Amino acid sequence: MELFQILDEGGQLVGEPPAIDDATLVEMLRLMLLGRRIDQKAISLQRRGKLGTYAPLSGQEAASVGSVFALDRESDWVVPQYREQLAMLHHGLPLSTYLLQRMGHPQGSELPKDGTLYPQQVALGAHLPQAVGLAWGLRLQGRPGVVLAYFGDGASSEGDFHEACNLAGVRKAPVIFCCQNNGWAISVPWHLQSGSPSVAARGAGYGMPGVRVDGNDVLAMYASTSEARRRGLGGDGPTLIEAVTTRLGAHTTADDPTRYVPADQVEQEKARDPITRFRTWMTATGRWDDDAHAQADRWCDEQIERAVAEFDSTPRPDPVTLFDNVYADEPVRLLRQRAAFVADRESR
Amino acid sequence: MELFQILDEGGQLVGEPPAIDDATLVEMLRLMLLGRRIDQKAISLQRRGKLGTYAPLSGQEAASVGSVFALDRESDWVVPQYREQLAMLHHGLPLSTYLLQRMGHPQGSELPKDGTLYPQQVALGAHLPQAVGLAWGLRLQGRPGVVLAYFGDGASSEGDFHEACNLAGVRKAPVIFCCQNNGWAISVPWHLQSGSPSVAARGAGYGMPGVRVDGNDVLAMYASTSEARRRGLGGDGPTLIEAVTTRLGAHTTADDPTRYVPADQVEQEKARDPITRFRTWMTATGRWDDDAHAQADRWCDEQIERAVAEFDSTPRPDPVTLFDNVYADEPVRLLRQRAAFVADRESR
Amino acid sequence: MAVLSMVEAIRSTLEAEMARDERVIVLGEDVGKSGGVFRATDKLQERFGSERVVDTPVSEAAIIGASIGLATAGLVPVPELQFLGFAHQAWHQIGFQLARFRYRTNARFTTPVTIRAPYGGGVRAPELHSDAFESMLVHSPGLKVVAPGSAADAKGLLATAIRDPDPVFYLEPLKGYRLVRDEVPDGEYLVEFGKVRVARAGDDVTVVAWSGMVGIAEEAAAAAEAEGISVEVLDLRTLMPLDVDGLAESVARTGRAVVVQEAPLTAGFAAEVVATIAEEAFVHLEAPISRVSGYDTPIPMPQLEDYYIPDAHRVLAAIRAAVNF
Amino acid sequence: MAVLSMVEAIRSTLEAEMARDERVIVLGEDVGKSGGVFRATDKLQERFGSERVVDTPVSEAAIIGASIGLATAGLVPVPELQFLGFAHQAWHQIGFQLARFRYRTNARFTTPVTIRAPYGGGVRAPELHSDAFESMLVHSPGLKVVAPGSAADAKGLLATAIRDPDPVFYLEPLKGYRLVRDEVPDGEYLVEFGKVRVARAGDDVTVVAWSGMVGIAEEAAAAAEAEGISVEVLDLRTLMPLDVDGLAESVARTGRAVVVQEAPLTAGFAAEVVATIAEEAFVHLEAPISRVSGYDTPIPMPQLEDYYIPDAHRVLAAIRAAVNF
Ligand SMILES: Cc1ncc(C[n+]2csc(CCOP(=O)(O)OP(=O)(O)O)c2C)c(N)n1
Ligand SMILES: Cc1ncc(C[n+]2csc(CCOP(=O)(O)OP(=O)(O)O)c2C)c(N)n1
Ligand SMILES: [Mg+2]
Ligand SMILES: [Mg+2]
Repeated sequence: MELFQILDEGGQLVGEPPAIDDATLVEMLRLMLLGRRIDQKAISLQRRGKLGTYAPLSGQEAASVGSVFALDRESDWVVPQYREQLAMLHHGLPLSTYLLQRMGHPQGSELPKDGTLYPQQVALGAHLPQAVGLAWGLRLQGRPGVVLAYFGDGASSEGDFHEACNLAGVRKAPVIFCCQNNGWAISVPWHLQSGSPSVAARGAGYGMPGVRVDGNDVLAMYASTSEARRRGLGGDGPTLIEAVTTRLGAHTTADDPTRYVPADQVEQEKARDPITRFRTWMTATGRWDDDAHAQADRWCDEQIERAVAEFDSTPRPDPVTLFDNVYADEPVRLLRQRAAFVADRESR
Repeated sequence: MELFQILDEGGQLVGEPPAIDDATLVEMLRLMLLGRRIDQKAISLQRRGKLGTYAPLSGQEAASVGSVFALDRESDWVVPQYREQLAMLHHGLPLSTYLLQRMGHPQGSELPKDGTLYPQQVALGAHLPQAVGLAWGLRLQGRPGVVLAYFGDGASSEGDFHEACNLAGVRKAPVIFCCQNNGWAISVPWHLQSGSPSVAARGAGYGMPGVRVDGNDVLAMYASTSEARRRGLGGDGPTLIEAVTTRLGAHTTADDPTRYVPADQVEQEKARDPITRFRTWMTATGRWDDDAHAQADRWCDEQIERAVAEFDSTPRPDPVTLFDNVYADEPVRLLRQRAAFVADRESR
Repeated sequence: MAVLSMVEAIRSTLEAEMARDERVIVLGEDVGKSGGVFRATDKLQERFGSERVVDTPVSEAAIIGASIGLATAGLVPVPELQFLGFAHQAWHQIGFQLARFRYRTNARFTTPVTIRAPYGGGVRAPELHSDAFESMLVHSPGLKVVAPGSAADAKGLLATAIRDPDPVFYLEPLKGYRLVRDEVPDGEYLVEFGKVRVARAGDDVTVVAWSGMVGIAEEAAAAAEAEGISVEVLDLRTLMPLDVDGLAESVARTGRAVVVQEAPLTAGFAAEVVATIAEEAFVHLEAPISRVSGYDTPIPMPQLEDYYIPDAHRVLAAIRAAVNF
Repeated sequence: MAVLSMVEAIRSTLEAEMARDERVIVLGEDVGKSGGVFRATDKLQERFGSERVVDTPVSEAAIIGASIGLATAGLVPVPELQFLGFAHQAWHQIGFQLARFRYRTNARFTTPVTIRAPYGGGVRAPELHSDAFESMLVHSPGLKVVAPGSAADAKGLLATAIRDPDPVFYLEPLKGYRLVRDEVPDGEYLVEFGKVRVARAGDDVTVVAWSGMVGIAEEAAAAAEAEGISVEVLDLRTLMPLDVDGLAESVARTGRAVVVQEAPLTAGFAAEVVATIAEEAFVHLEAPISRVSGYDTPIPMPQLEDYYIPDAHRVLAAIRAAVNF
């Protein structure tokens, strides 16, 4: 399948850029830069024992930012897997909450109240049928909005992926399946995950368009997501977008990619850096310069400092809260367990 | 997708017939006729309370017979769902065993010893990953053989279908996925099962050929299965065959299709009768005549009479056998349960 | 009051709940046009249309997963699984997704989904159609598990389930669909979760049962009565929440308990009932608590299933053993 | 004898079994090139090649389903599920397919598949990586369930599992992978299924544990000793087959029992252990059998997991309560 590109590796236009105003383009680049910075910070926090396992996003900034910016945050929903820091932030999640989540603090599970954001999903692909139900439910109620569901190439081998795509197709649910194909399921390269060269090729089997997009081209991601959104809103149902992207770092901080990633591939992928490409074009078209970059750097500093400060000052959770939120209407036995728990803690 | 046909509805050749010797062609038509007769007999046994729920095969004779005849019974395997009476018989299952299965007799679970036949599968699609493992295992051991796995359009919506196809594609397992698309999952028509017009369209997403075949054309089924088999044996991996066929009767004897099948559809489907079509061609080409037909009728009578006699004379199962075959190496607790069971029965 | 079969009580309750609350939608395999393979959703699509009574593809995981999504969109889904045996295909969506959605989101989302599924043997169904297993459902924090043993409870518990903010797994005894018939209150009728029903009062021994086993327990109790043994039959009604106090109170009085389940013995829900009684009523126990249960095998082929499913004879033997201990 | 960690005992046993029997193959997510996320399959692909140590797509149902097929083709598959929490995705293939293949085919096929999966908390892993649940595995007729608590047993039970004709679910305590270290016999070493290990002998109370909880039980027992209470710690080793006699014999002697599990309380496997003891040793019981368990919630976020998982303090309290009853 053809790869849809607007900006090529060198930052040259090879297609029609989508209509995005300059301020928004700047915001997009800033968010991409923030992503890279969050990775650095989180990895260093993890090394100092302040965060649990962290999944870096570096290399996938364009795929996330280009797609999520095509949404209307009021009415469109984001249903992430676990590497969608940027889409989640853009959709209202405070960075400090994200960090708390990664440190294993229950407060990290907070979601924006009345927001249009789903929780992180650990089980690969399990959120996809949920995204379909959500989109279908919006449609049933005549509410506007589409659902943008992210998942990886790895998740595309799960049965849930198939059942979700198929149900979406038959119910014409306004959902956008955005597969972040970074070529790896932890240590397993795509060619050991599937006999198909492309995830997008699966669209046809569900009666939906499947498009293969350069995921490191933020403009192509924006354009194809916008198009998918139009289809969804117009009642034409789901779209499958395969964002062909790169995982520049490890799978997570618990992973050692030198065990399995060929050294030359690392070099090749660096050349596809989505930030460099976008910045080159932004600079060449007069939308960005060293000043803007310095300003963006300061903005990133602020975001991160503020988030880390909040994170640092969040008290450890009260142990008894482990009983919270399991049921809306708590069974007697659980209430008693809670009481016994309190008594046990006090007995120490 | 195009529909592959060799014999059209009127029994006229529209493609190159596969090389099958005359005796075999006669055998194929006889088996198809037997299928129709088995349905009649089984439905009448069911009505008289002698069988449990029965799933008639009428309308799908060509899809089963055409495909299974393309196999080598010594080395190739059949992995059925639950409507593959004919493929199972051809692959060595005695008809009486089949009937015992349908009456709920444990002896109905016997399979030909050292045969190449899998058990019936009740859970839709659950056998497909198993078929892949089997095919992959043959290949790993350098054993010849392909695996022909049958399933319905309904089963094609299960996650197992997807995981199986994908794994087969990547491991290049010599498996033939034969989807009997009769257009119904019980009462749910294909257009409510999927947004895709075709199951075969899914092949591409797994890196395997997907072919849409007229499932009521026994020659087309034979030819496409043979081709898939050649690919499998040649190391080229799996093939997805969609046999577009018809369910002429009810889903099972527990079902009332008049609640949901449009009356005109019943008429249309009768016109696609796979037996009529094949017989017309066989007669026109001098391979069949009234004599042959009468002979075949007698052969069917014999088969059915013998099977029903064996079935009738099979004693009811010994209750204690319910403990058999669960473990090769039976846990103590189960042995004690068996003893308690015997004591309980004796106490009555 | 009208005498209804269980399946009719379920059907009419679904209809009433859909009429009451337009957010309620029904989805599943064959629930629409054909009205369900047991007619539990008969005529609902005619009345409420094919957008509220939806025939789905054969995709159990997607049926439950989509129900979660529908719930977060503000609807109240009542998915049907055609048989409990096919809940396994959706198990990840049930045990770790639906049950935990509220927990995972710090209560940003609740998912008021009621999954309905028939289960249990006795109707000569093919393999995987008759298996009884409840313990894995109960062992899923966040989920409630309901298993009515009478038509009246089928109504009252289903209405409560649909209105409950938490996800509920609602088990229907396949054999009881038409066989169990009793007086069902007219109009609005809700049965509170977590309270046993005393199906029969008695003093000598407590027999605990639920769903399809309640009738068997009652039959055994009647036979015991004839031998001068007074049996209390408790219908658990809801397995989660479990009426710990109701169990303890009865056994404290009788001093003896027999727990009946259709599932295989080992690690079945009866083990939990025994463990709970053993913890809560230890000082009152005058005999070992015993289990009458399916065996540690799959439910066998139809011709043998009557030998597998606990019957009154086995329950009576356990009652006698408890009393004569 | 060498002192090995549990994960090294597992790794070296896999290697030895693969060397012994060329039908043995390993498959799963990341088991090959990277050697498994916990290195339990480290260097196996280097030694045995990528056809016998296979990196699969992320498809748990297909991993187990294909293992059934591979077994029927004559191989001896040892699939790995990366975490037990993802066994749910394969549950239909485990509980109703693998476990029942022999039964379904009247023993035409046996499926000697050993599924390995790490489980349990204590390592600050993300959601769904730490859940402990055993009861649904045990409640699957046809399956055996093994849960070693020591490195020596990890070896002996894994070798037995791989050679067992029946399918086995082999549970590995995530926290114990590196923490549990003990003397492991060299060379061929098999541990019979269905026999408890007396991890510590004692007279006053029996504490029953398995997998990651054995160490906790031993810790509590040592503390109890200091208070003059003599505790017997039984390591169940295999949950199915369950050593009914081993349990009964110990409790008949001590008269008291505490069962420790990491899983949520209700309908966990501890309930089965309690029910079994209550049935088999009733006349010997001098105190209620108690359970020390996780709570009826999911295992919480990492920062709270230490409060959830039973610790020696809670087990000791239960021991005291049993003795002082
Ligand atoms: C159902 C399930 N199976 C296995 C895992 C373990 N696991 C975590 S990440 C991962 C690989 C995911 O790859 P991909 O979907 O491509 O996402 P990426 O990490 O590349 O973003 C695996 C196998 C899981 N989280 N969920
Ligand atoms: C996993 C699973 N879900 C549901 C069922 C119940 N069921 C039995 S047959 C059937 C429809 C099957 O349709 P299809 O696969 O097209 O096969 P056909 O009956 O048309 O031959 C359903 C839903 C089942 N047997 N297995
Ligand atoms: Mg990936
Ligand atoms: Mg069909």
